[in-house]
Amino acid sequence: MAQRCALDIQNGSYVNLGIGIPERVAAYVPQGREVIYHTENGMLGMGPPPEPGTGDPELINAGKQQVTANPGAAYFHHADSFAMIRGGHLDVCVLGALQVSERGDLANWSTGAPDAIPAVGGAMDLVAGVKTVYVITQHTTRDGEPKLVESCTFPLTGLGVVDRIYTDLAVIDVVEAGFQVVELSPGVSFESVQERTGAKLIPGGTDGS
Amino acid sequence: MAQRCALDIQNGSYVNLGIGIPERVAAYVPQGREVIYHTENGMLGMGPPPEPGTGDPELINAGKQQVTANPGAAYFHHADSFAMIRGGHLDVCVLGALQVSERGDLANWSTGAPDAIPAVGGAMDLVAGVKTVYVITQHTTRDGEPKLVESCTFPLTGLGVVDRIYTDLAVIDVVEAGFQVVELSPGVSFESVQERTGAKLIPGGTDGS
Amino acid sequence: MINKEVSSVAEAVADILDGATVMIGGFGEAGSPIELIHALIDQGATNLTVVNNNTGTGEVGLAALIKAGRVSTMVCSYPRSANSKVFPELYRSGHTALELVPQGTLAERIRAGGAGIPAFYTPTAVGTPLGEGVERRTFDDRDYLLVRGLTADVALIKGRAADRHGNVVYNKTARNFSPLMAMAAKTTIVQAASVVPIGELDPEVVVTPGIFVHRVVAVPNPGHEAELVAAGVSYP
Amino acid sequence: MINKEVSSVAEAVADILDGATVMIGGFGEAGSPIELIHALIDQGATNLTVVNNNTGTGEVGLAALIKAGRVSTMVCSYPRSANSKVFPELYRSGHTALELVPQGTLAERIRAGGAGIPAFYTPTAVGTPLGEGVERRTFDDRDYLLVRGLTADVALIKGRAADRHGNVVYNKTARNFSPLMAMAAKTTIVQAASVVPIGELDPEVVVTPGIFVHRVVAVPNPGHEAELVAAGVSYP
Repeated sequence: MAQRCALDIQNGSYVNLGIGIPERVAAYVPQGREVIYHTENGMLGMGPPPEPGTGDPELINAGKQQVTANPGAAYFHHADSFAMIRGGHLDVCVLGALQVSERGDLANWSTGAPDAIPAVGGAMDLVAGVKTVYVITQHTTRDGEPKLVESCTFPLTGLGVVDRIYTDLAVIDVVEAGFQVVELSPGVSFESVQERTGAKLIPGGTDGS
Repeated sequence: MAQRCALDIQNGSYVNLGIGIPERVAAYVPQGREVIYHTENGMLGMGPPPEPGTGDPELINAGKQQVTANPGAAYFHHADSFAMIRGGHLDVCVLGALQVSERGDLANWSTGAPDAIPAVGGAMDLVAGVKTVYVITQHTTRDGEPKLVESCTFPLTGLGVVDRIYTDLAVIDVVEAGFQVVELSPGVSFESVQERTGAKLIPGGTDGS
Repeated sequence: MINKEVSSVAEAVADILDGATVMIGGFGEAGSPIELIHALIDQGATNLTVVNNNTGTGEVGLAALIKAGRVSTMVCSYPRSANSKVFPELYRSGHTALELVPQGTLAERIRAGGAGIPAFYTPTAVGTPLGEGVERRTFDDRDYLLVRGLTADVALIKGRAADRHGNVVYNKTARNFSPLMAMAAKTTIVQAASVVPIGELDPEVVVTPGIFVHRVVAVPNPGHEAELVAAGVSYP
Repeated sequence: MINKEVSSVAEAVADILDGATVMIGGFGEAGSPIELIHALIDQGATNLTVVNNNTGTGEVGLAALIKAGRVSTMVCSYPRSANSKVFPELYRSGHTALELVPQGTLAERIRAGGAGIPAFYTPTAVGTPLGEGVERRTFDDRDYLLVRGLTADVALIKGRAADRHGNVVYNKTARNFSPLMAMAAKTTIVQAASVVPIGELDPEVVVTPGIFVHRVVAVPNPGHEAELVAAGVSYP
């Protein structure tokens, strides 16, 4: 999923990768493309983790993991960092999801469980501000419940914000009419994806899907 | 006037001096007091004009005159500069005036003449944000009209903003009840100041005024 | 002469009152002023409202302050972390309340508070539970929420270097919320790894000008939260 | 590879359209991108709305653009200067309109525009002619005006040094409005006295990160407005 998503990251993009699987996208961006990674805690030009023993505990990413600074990097404070996000200066963010609705609503910050400690971080800012919002997620939950649904039942992160979803089964765009399949994973049929999806899929792939 | 005003500038103050006579205050601050000058175009720690031939045309003050940077100076952009002003971080600003009302309203940016090019600069921001606003002005206009009045007739810069006025005749505070004389210039009587003032003066000086 | 340097962290935090709102710089451990927080624990102020992106880890720094029962309300965006055990307990017991604010809205609210802006509109959180009950307005066909500027009585900040005027520079991503909090607090207290002679900081690179800083204290070898937590340190 | 450097000021401004809103950095002559402005004069775009604190001096730079009749509206705080003769004439003749904005409100409106904030409240200008007709609201017993964020099609900026990513540092008080305008424009064009290899600018001291910059052009020896005006230069 991360690898497929990486193909859609264009040269020269300013990109924010969410914690977890989205972070892996960086490893797969095709050679020859220069992409600048933003971490919302205050840096552009984020590089890979440091060699063991060379890190600085005060050079970290939004997941609080040690990282490095690429040549051309810049540090800034949180208000400037979120001005980049809210002001529409970032080209792409890649996030995980609990649910995505066919209108592009995203739920990814809370299961709404009454005893959970609510924690949102920068997710609501990212989906409200970044030009293109990609979601990477398993197509269904561990219990086989669909994560692509007509309407989200979990608390929302943003309304109508998701542009494209990369799952283990397909690449799906959120268009005016709903979920449009753009690409199926090898050996996966349109019907089997539809079965695992909680909303109607629109065929639209160039691969005949 | 500038000299008298300078006595009221305390050690450690952050001060913005308006263009013209207010600028002269810096020359009279008593020895032993360290005062940090702010220029709203983007510097704290503004120093005196450069020695001839040593200036930088890009190191200027709000009056667009070349200045220097004292040790401990800092440059910043306009939004940060006016955050200092609007956010109440500056202790004192010293401004000129066309009129001051007994409620502390200030008019100092426009005579309201229909053919004049209106120009306001940072005056409205300064009076709205700086903790203490001092005005330095001749007591009357060249034609002998009072500049301290019941109500300003010129367009306002701010409402109820002036704390103290330094004129050639007196030092006058704006208090709840109106203009209170704090000090008379040598050889000047309360009555003669009252004659030249467009509102009732309240005696209050420790010198018997 | 202006000299904002004080001689100890204890002196720096001595006058913080019960019930104060305290902004604490840092995102995770980067920029966390651990020594100032520990001095605040020793000082004893309680019933504090604390503004920080997180709620600390282990039992040092911010987590230790929370564990000591001094924090009645946390204002933050992400009160959950791998090693954050203290806050969840006190939150569930009802001892410590939580005001959850999206991270960018939190940052901008603090900046607004410092910049004399009482309120602004933001698109973040429209249509979400965090936007419920919040005044809404449409500009150019898009909906926005009205949010208020945030100020504090005290800010505790960690810098890399500072001078006696209070000019501060930071270390890498330890900068995060600190320059904003310095603007928004009535009293801003900075612990700096070095306090350098006036004039040593290039005016072009000062991040927080001294006007926003009221006290500076040298803490030459600040502790690293992750190391302290890994070593099982518990403060006090 | 990312390379935002273009080879000439003419190329840098080639696609600016008639009717565009153009933010031009600088406070007086400090930070004024004279060479980019002259290229814009040569390019021919007209009916421009220009945002700048002032209206230029003499007959070079911004004043020359105004004199050439290209500016239909000036948005600024102080359109009067010792050597400002061009604007008053075109203003009085009705050719160039004026939107007068207090300096701090102008700066903050530009920052808001760049930061995705559609509107905010400010105490500045309450009770003055510039507050008349502006929506007002009371917060905590004080009155404020509602003002809108400001964006632009293009920003013309002068930096001291830049790199191919578009990172920029400035010279002293030439910084002024430029970092804000860089944030607020769809296309930000920077002329820099030197374009340095990537990695040469310390990440701690970059003032405008490259994300806000779209084109960089080297102008090694930029003219100084005061000198040009004193020499009686008139552009073109």
